Amino acid sequence: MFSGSLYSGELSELRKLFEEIKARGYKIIGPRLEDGVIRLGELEGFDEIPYGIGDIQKPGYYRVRANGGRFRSPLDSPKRILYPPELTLFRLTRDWELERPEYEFEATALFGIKPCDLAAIGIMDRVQGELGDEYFLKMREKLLIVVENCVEPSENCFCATMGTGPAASIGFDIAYTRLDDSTILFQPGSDLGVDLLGELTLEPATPDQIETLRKALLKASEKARAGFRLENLPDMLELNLESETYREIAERCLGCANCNMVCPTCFCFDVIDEPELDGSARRIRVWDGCHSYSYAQVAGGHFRKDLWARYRHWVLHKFVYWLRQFGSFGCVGCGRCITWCPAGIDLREVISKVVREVGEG
Amino acid sequence: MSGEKNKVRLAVFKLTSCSGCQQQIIDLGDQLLALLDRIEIAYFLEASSDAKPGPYDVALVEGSVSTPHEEELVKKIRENSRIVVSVGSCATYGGIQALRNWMDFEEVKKAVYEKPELIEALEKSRPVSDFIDVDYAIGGCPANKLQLLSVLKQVLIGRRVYQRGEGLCQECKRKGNVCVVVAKGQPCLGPITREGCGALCPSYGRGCYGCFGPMVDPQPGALARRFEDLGLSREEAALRIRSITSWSEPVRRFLEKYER
Amino acid sequence: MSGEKSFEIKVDQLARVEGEGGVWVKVRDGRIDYVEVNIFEPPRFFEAFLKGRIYLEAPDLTARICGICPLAYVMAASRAMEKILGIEASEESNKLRKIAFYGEWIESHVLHFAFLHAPDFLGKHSIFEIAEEHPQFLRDAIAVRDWGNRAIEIVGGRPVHPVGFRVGGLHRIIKRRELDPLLKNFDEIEKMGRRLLEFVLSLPIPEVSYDMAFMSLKGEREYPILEGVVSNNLGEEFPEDDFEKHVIVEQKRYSNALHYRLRSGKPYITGPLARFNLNYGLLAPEVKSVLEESGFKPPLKNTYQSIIARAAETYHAILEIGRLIGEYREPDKAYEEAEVRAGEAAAIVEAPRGMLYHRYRIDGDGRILYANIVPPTAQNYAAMEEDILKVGDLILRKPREEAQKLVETTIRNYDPCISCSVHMIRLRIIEE
Amino acid sequence: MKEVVGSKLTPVPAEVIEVVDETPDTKTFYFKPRARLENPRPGQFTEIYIPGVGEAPVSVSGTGPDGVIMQTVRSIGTLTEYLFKLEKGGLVGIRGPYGRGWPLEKLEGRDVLVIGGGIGLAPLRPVIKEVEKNRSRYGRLSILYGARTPSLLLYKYEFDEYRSIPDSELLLTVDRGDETWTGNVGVVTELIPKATVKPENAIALVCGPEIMMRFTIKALEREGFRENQIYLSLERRMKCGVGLCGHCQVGPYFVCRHGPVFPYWMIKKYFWVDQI
Ligand SMILES: Cc1cc2nc3c(=O)[nH]c(=O)nc-3n(C[C@H](O)[C@H](O)[C@H](O)COP(=O)(O)OP(=O)(O)OC[C@H]3O[C@@H](n4cnc5c(N)ncnc54)[C@H](O)[C@@H]3O)c2cc1C
Ligand code: SF4
Ligand code: SF4
Ligand code: SF4
Repeated sequence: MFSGSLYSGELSELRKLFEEIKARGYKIIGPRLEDGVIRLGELEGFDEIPYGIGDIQKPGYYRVRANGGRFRSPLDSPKRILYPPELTLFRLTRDWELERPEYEFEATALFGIKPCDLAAIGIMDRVQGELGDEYFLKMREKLLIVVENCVEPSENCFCATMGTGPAASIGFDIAYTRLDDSTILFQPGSDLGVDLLGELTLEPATPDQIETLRKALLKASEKARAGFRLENLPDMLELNLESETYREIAERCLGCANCNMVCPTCFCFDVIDEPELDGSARRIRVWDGCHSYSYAQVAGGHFRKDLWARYRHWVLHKFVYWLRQFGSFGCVGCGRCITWCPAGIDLREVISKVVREVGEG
Repeated sequence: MSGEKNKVRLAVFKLTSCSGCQQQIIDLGDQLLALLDRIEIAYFLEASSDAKPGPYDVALVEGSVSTPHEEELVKKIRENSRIVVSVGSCATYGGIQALRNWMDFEEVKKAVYEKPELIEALEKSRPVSDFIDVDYAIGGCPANKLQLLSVLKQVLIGRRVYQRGEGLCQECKRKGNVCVVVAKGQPCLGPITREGCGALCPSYGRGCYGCFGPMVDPQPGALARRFEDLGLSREEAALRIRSITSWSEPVRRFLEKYER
Repeated sequence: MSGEKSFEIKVDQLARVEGEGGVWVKVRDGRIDYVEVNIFEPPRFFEAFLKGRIYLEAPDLTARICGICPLAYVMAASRAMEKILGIEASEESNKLRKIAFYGEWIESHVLHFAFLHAPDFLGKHSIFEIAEEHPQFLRDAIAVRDWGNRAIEIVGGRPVHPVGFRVGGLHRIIKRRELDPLLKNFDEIEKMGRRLLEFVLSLPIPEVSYDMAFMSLKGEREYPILEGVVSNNLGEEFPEDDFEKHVIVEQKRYSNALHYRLRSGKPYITGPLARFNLNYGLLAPEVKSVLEESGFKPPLKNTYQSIIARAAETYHAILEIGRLIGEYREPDKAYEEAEVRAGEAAAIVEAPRGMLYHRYRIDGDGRILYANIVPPTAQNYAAMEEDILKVGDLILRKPREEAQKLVETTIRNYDPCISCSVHMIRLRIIEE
Repeated sequence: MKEVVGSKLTPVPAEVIEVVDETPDTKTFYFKPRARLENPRPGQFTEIYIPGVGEAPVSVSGTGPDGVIMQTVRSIGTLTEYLFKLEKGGLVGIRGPYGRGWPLEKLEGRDVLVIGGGIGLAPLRPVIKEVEKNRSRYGRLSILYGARTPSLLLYKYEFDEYRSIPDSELLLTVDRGDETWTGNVGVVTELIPKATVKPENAIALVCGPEIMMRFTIKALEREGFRENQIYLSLERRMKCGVGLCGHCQVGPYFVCRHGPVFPYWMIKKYFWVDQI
C-alpha cells in the first residue's frame, strides 16, 4: 500500500482537490457541523469541513469539542444518500397507469468519508447493487469517493476488528490521511483518482512520512478493536443461539430500532400503501429494521414476538447470516449503533459475552 | 351541502377535550374541500350548525369520557355509527386530564372548585374504548392531520385501516434528527412513543413528551432505567413518563409497578 | 310573537362555538327577567394536576386547555415562569413568539369570523353555504388561515399544541430562511386579508348601541399581544400582577360557574372589541384606512361588531408578521437559562378571545405549588348574560326561530371558546 | 436531468375472471394478467397487489390457458379482506412468480407423499396436478389433508378427481367433525402411518401451519423418513418477494428467494429454535 503511490502535500492541496472536484461539476457531500453534531451534508466550500473539531463518542453518547481533535463516523452514513429513508416506488393512477418517480441523479462526490463507510458502500454494492435496487445503482454510477483514513479512532470504533479500517485499501477514487494539521498524504485508488491528483502539486511521500503514517495507523488499529475476534465468530454465535445474554440485554434494549436506522448497511424496508383522493395510489418504501415489533409479524401470528429474539436476529444477521447471503459480514465496525443507541448498549460487549459463554460452556 | 347520495356520512363528536383534534379536520384546508366531494359532514358542531341525525358511516370521536353524560353519549354514538374512530390522545388514552386519575379525586375537586359537591364528573377520565368498541384509534395531542386524512382516505376506499404503530425513533432517524438523549443527555420518550407526529420535538431540539401514546410493545422499564442513568431520580423519571398519555395501558401498568 | 306572554327559549346545543354550551332565557310578563348561559364543559382540573409538575412543563401542559388558542397558554405560562425566575426572553425570541402568536390570532379569528360567525349574518348554516355565492370568501379564508397556521408551524412545529416554545424563549434557533415560505406569497395573503376585512365590513350587522365596559392590555408602541398594562374604558390602569385585586369572582346562586366582574360589580368585555377600542391608534395604518373608508372608527358600539374587530385584527396580524420577519435576526442562543428559585408571579397575554391570566407559585426545586388560570371566556361570561338582557327587546320582537338564532349569535359575538373555560361546568337549571 | 426509476416491485394488472368460494373464509381466484408472466412452477408464489390497499404473497395453486393463474386466498388482513370484495372483471396487480418451488425432478420415480394442513393445500395442488398429468413419471401418490372442520377443507369439488388418479389415495381428517362428517377425526399427523407409500423411496411435501409441520416432521421421522426426504413450504412476513426487504429471513435464508420450499435438512438447525 505504501509503495510508490503515496504522495504528500499541504492542506491547501486538499482544498485544491475539493475545488477541482467541484469544478468538474460534482455535488459534494461531506462532513459538516450542523445541529451540534457532525453529519453528512452538501458542502459549498472546503472550509465547511470541521477540521479541528473533535467528536467524543461513547456508548449512547455523542458530543463535539472544538479542541483540535478528530471526528469519526458522522451521524449520517452514505446509506442516507444512496438508499434514502423514504422513497416513492411508484404511483398508480385510477386507470392503472403506472407512474414511476423521477429523480435527479447528479454526479456526486463523497468527500472525506471514513474507511468504514467506504466498506459499507462495498457491502451495499453486494446487497442493493446485486439485488437490483435501481435508485441505488443510478446514484452509485456517478459516485466519486474520497476517503479519509483514520489515525485516531473513537472509543466506539472497531473497524480494525472488522477489517474495514482504519485505512482504506480498495474501492475509493482517492484516499488521504491527515498526518498532522498541515501534512496530507494522498493515494489514488482509481483512474479517475489518478487524473484528479494529477491536477495537484504533490511530492512522493518521504520515508519518514511513510513511517509516521505506518505507526499512526498501527496505533489506530490497535485501538479500533472489539473484545472479540472474527475468527470462528459465526460458529461461536451459532453454537450459542439460546444464550441468556440476549434475554439480559433485552431488559435494557428499547426496541426502538435506532441501531438499525443508523447502521450503514442495514437494508430492511417496509412498504406503505397510501390511497389518494383522486383514486390514485402510492407505494412508499421506508427504512425498517429487525428491532421493530412488526418486523416478523404476520396475519394471525408472530415469528419474533419477544424483544430478545429480535435483538438476537440483529446480531445473527450481521455476524452470521450475512456471510452466507452476501459474502461478507454485515457490520463494518463504524460504531454508530453503539453511539446512537439511546440505551447505550454496546453491541461489542454483547457479542463478546455470547462468545465467552461458549468457551465457558 | 345537499343531494348527498352515495357520500360517506361523517360525524364529529366532542367529549372532554380541548377541541384541538377537531381543529385538525378544519386545518386540512384544501384537502378538506377535496374530501367534501366524497364525504357529507352530517354532524360537526364546530363547523356547521346543521346537525343531521344518524346513522353515520363514520364517527370521529374527540375527547375522553369523563362525565356520566359522556358515557351515555358514546354508547349512542356506537349504536348510530358504522365505524367509530377515536381521534387523539384524549379519546384514545384518556388524555391529559387523566393526570388526575393518579390523584385523590376529592382532593382534586376541592383544589379547583369551591363547591366540589356540585361537580358532575366521573372519578377517572378514560378512553372511549373503555366503554365501547372502537374500530380504529389515532393517538396524538393533537392527532396529526395527515394521519387523520390517511385514515379517512383508507376508510373511503373501504379498506381496513393500517397504522404501523412503530416507535418514534424510527421516524426521527428517517427524518435525520439528532438524538437528544445521545447528543444532549436529555430524557426523551421517543423510544416508547408511537410514530406519527413527524418526530416534532426532537426536530426542535427537545425530548419527546409522549403525546402520541405508546408504540407497539413499548419498553418503559428500560427507558426509566436509562433516565436514571442520565441522572434523574426515580421520582423524576416516573414524572416524565407520567405525561399526556399516562393512562394508556402499557404506561399505566408500568407506572403502577415502578412507583411502588 | 303569537301572543305568548311567558315562555322560554332554550338552545340546548349551541352550534358553532368551540365546545358545547346552552343558553336559558326566561321571559316573564313580556320581559326577559333571567338569563343563564350554560356551558356543559366537563371539568378538566388543570390547576389540580399541575401541582407537583415541573415549572418547565407548564407551557406544554396548559396549552392543552385550549386547542384553538394553545399558544396563548404557552405564552402566558412561559412569561409567568420567566418572571418568577427573573429572566426575560430575548428580543429575537419575542419576535418569533409574536410571529407565531399572531399566526394564532389569524387562525382563531378566521375560524371564528369566517367559518362560525359570518354565516349568522347571512342566514346560512356554514361557510360552505356562503361559498356558493361568494366562492372567493371561502378561498381567502382557507388560504389566510392556512398561512397563519404555517407561521405557528414554522416557529413551533405544529399549529395546535406547538412544541417549539419554552420558558426563556424557544427550544431551538429558528433560521432566518425557515421563515421564507411565509414571505413567498405574502403580497397575496395581504390582499386576501384586506379582502376578508372588506367582506366583513359589508355584512348586515345589527345596529344597537349601549354602554359596555371593556378591558384589555394596552400597548405602548405596539398593539398589545404578548404584554402590556391592563386598562379599561373606565379610566383604570394597573399592572398584570394586580389583576386579582381589580376583579372579583362570584359564584352564581344556582350554579358554580365562576363569573368575573370589575370591583364595581360591572361585567366587562375582554377580547377583540376591547382591544380594538382601547388600542385603535396602534393598528397598522393599512388596516385603519380600510376601516375608515367604510366609515368605521372606534369605539365600535355593540358586540355584534366584534366580527369587525376580528377581521381588522386579522389583517393587522398579517402585516405584523410581515414586519417582524423583516426585522428578525438569528440570535446566538435560543433561550435564556435560569437558576431555579422559589417564587410567585402572574402574567397576562392577549389570547385571540381576550386577556388570559396565569399565576403560579413554585418551590426551590421548580415544582409547581399553586396555579390559577383565568381564561378570557370565563371573564366574558357575565357580560354575555348581560348582553342578552340588553338586546332583549330585539329578541322579543322576533319570531321564535329568529329569536333563537339571535341568542346564538349574541353568544357567538364573544367567540366563547368553551373548552378553555376551565372553571365552567355544566349548569343545573332550577325553576324559581 | 431527471431520470425515471423503475424497480422489480412494479405489478402487472390482472383481471379477475372467476371467483370460487372454497370455505367460509377462503376463495379461489382466477387471474388473467394483461402481460404474460413467466410460467409458475409448482410451489412458487406471486405478490398480489391492490392499489392503495396493500400487497400479499400468495401461492400459485394452478394455471390455465392464456397465462391464467389460480390462487386460493384466506381472508385474514388488509389486502386479503379487500380482495374478497372483488368480483369478475375486477383488477389486481400481480408480480412474480417468485421463489423455489417443489423439487419435481427429485420426485421422479419416487412415491409422493403430499401433506397439507388447512390453507396449506393451496401450494400443493399444482403437485397433485402435475402427478396426474405426467402420471408415469412418479410413483405412488398419497395425499394427506386435514383441516379444523369439514367446512374448512379446500377443493372439495376436486376430491373425486384426486381419488381417481391411478395408484393414489386421498386421506382426509378434521380436528372437529360435524353431522355430515363420516371420515377421520384427529390431527393430520395421525394419517401418516396410514399412508401407503414406501418411506425408503418416498418424498414428503409438507405445507401448513408451522406447528403442524413440526409434528409432521416428527411423525415422518418415526415412519423412517430421513431429512432429505422431507420438503417444507415456509411462510414469513414478506414485503418484496425478491430478497430486498429482509423480513422473511429464516436463519441465513430468505424465504422468498431461497424458499418458500426448503429441504428439511437445510433449515433443520433453525426450524426448532424458538423465535429464530
Ligand atoms: C410464500 C407465501 C405463500 C403464501 N401463500 C398463501 C396462499 O396461497 N393463500 C393465502 O391465503 N395466504 C398465503 N400466504 C399468506 C399471505 O401472504 C398472508 O395471509 C397475507 O400476506 C396477509 O395479508 P393482509 O394484507 O391480508 O394481512 P395484514 O395482516 O393486513 O398484512 C399486512 C402486511 O403484512 C405482511 N404479512 C402479513 N401476514 C403475512 C404472511 N402470512 N406472510 C407474509 N407476509 C405477511 C404482508 O407484507 C402484508 O402486506 C402466503 C405467504 C407466503 C409468505
Ligand atoms: S440486521 Fe436486521 S434490519 Fe439490519 S439488515 Fe439485518 S435483518 Fe435487516
Ligand atoms: S440496541 Fe439500542 S438502538 Fe437498538 S433497538 Fe435496542 S435500544 Fe434501540
Ligand atoms: S415528539 Fe413526542 S411529544 Fe413531541 S409531538 Fe411528537 S409525539 Fe408529541
